[in-house]
Amino acid sequence: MSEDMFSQVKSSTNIQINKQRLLYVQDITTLLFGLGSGILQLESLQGFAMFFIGFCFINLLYIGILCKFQPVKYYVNPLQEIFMDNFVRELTGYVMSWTFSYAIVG
Amino acid sequence: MTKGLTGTRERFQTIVLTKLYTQLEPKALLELHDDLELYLHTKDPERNDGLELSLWDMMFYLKVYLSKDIEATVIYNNLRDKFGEHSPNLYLMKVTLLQINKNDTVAINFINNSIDQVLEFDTDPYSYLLLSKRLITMQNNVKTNKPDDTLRHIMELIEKFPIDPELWWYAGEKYFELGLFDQAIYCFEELVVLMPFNYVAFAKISEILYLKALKLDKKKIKNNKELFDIVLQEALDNALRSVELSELYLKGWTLILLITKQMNDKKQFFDIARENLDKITRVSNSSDKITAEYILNKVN
Amino acid sequence: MVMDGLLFTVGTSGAVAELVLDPQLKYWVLLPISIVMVLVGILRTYIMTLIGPKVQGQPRVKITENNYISKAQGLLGNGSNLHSESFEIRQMYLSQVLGEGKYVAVSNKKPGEVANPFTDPNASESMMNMAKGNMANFIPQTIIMWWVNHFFAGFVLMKLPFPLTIRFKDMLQAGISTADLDVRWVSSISWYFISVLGLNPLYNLILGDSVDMSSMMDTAAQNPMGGMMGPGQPQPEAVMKGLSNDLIMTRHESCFEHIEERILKKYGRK
Amino acid sequence: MSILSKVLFGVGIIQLLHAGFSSYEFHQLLKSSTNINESSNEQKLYQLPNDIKLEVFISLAILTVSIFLSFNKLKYYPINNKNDEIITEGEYLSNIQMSKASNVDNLVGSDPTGYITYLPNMVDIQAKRKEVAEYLKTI
Repeated sequence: MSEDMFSQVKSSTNIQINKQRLLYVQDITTLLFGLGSGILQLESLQGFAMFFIGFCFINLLYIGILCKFQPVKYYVNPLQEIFMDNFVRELTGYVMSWTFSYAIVG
Repeated sequence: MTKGLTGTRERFQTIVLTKLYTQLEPKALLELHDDLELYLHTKDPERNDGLELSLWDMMFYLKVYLSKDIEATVIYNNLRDKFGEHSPNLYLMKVTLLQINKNDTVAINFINNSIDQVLEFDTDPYSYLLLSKRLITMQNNVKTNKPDDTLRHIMELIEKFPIDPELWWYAGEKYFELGLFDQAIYCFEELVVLMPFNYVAFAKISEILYLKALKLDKKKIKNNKELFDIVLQEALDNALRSVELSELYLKGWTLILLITKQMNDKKQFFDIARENLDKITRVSNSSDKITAEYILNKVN
Repeated sequence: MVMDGLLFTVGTSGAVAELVLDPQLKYWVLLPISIVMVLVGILRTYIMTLIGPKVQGQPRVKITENNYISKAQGLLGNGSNLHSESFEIRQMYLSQVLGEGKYVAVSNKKPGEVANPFTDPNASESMMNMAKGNMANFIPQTIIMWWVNHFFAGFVLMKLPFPLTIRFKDMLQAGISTADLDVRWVSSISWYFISVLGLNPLYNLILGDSVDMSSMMDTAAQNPMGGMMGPGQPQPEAVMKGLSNDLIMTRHESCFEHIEERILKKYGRK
Repeated sequence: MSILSKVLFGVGIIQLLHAGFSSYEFHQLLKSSTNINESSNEQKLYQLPNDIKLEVFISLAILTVSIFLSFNKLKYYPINNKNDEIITEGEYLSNIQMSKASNVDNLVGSDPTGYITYLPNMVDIQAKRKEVAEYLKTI
């Protein structure tokens, strides 16, 4: 058993709570950005560009405001958990709301 | 300082989760009872069902403590009509009502019958345990009961339910009362194996080891010196582990302060402990602040 | 649904053929499908709680047996919180007790009731729960799919904002047998597929817990047997014997070994 | 704080819907005005007007602000005496280090393992009632 296994003890309940709050922020912003891009009638590349820019912008905002630029205090490995873990899930959510608003407005 | 609804709800939630109400002295009990009465009758949208039920459970026992028997029976009847009789908490409430309306012997017979007939063969994980615990406490104040009778009862129950933390803690306290420090330490160590991050248990083990060391010191027998150092070192280890798990834990830092005072080569830890106690006086809640200040003055 | 959309393809080379579709089509197809899927998702979570595993009453000796097994596992896992002598005392006692099988649940039945291992309630209970769990995940999907195919088939619903490869054509344009219609014009089943993949964020916002519909479909497909529990379960005695051997062989490592350095590093001079 | 975030959220949603509606109207107009035989690059001339685009981006900005405003600093409520003031460490999220995470209970002054250390199931009901009865007599 490595040394920091004893000293770096993590509280699993707090890890779960932080994940849930991050997921809430990412979900709601991605859906809204999808609606926006549908209203703007963005085509394929522009649409995905808007998703990517919006997703990264929200994550950076999240790290800045809610994690006070110290995501290490709240996430085991921040880069992975904030940017990559929910990426596919948010992408499919974005595609859904994008297609929806594109069809309704179009 | 208006804390509003969330403040009161959070406070009640902590009290009911940690069962603090069983430890309050009468004045605080009365105050808690009135506040809870008020809170339960106000509509709080964020109060979920789980919390609501446990608050009613707490209210039942508050009414029992304050000898408001009729109101307690009303609460029991509401819960029983809603959920039926067969749940651990309702069994316990029924036994409590038997205790207050009739007397302990009737309650003891009720528990014995229900265990022998039903619960031995078909029980959910909690009913058997809770009823047996209540049985032990009732048998405590039966006249013919001697201290080691209680211990024997506890050990029997522990043999049936080896991983119940409360039983081990109760056994540890009883051994400590009888002065058998080693057995008490064995029981509290069980706590630490069951709940690895339980810094309160680590502090408790450290406390008893420290008292054991003091007792050895008084005896002044020749080979006590090494034993004294070993026990003190073990006490320090446990206290350090409890503080490693919880930064602002008052009891942990106080123990380190006292233990390192006895030792001569641990000056660094003495300073760290004093530093953190000082931090507690600045940051923590009022009661911890006062105790921390008192300890710091006493030590310097 | 008669093809009331004006279907007229302009054969311009590069640009996508522009169909003019009746807007009513979208309101009476897109919205119902989405609403139905969200409601079914919510219904499913409540049904899951209803058919969740009930607390199964079992004889006290069985509980004691399980307790001793988890106590041994606890010691194996958290033994590091003890000093070595206290660990060794427990190691000896527990391995001996488990080795003997002292607390194995001898089925002390109620007088007159014979407990037959095959009709043992908890074994069949766990199998039942497994089956119920899978069914609850799988059935709603197939029902909605059939419902969409049956009621909303045979017409072009909308244009996707992003191009797709030809391979998707037969899947997304189910019921529209035109050879050269661009893949971006899709029928309503495509909206079902997109929603299945994309509804998780919406569920999380509405229900507060992320119900993952799409992954459920794969998990159900991956282990159709659902991990057979029941009679095949390892017998308690065997589990106890295994644990007592593990206990004897473990090498104890206490967390107190370098605790002083760790504390100095953590709380020492900053 | 959270009232402001709710109001902003409402404003943002309304603005988004309004932008959506005007974009919808624009595209319906675009469809009906260009007759069939005009080549499609003609359509490219009539771009979505800039004010609608701006409206969409502004509404998204307002919505983002409202979402981030809905998070307020974590507050802890000491339980021992009611008139203790609220303790806050100025954090929006809860620290995952165990040594920091357990501070919540220390600050609030509660023993998290109270359901064990207070031995709640071992309380002697009769003695407790007697003790409280005597106190009640005194007041």
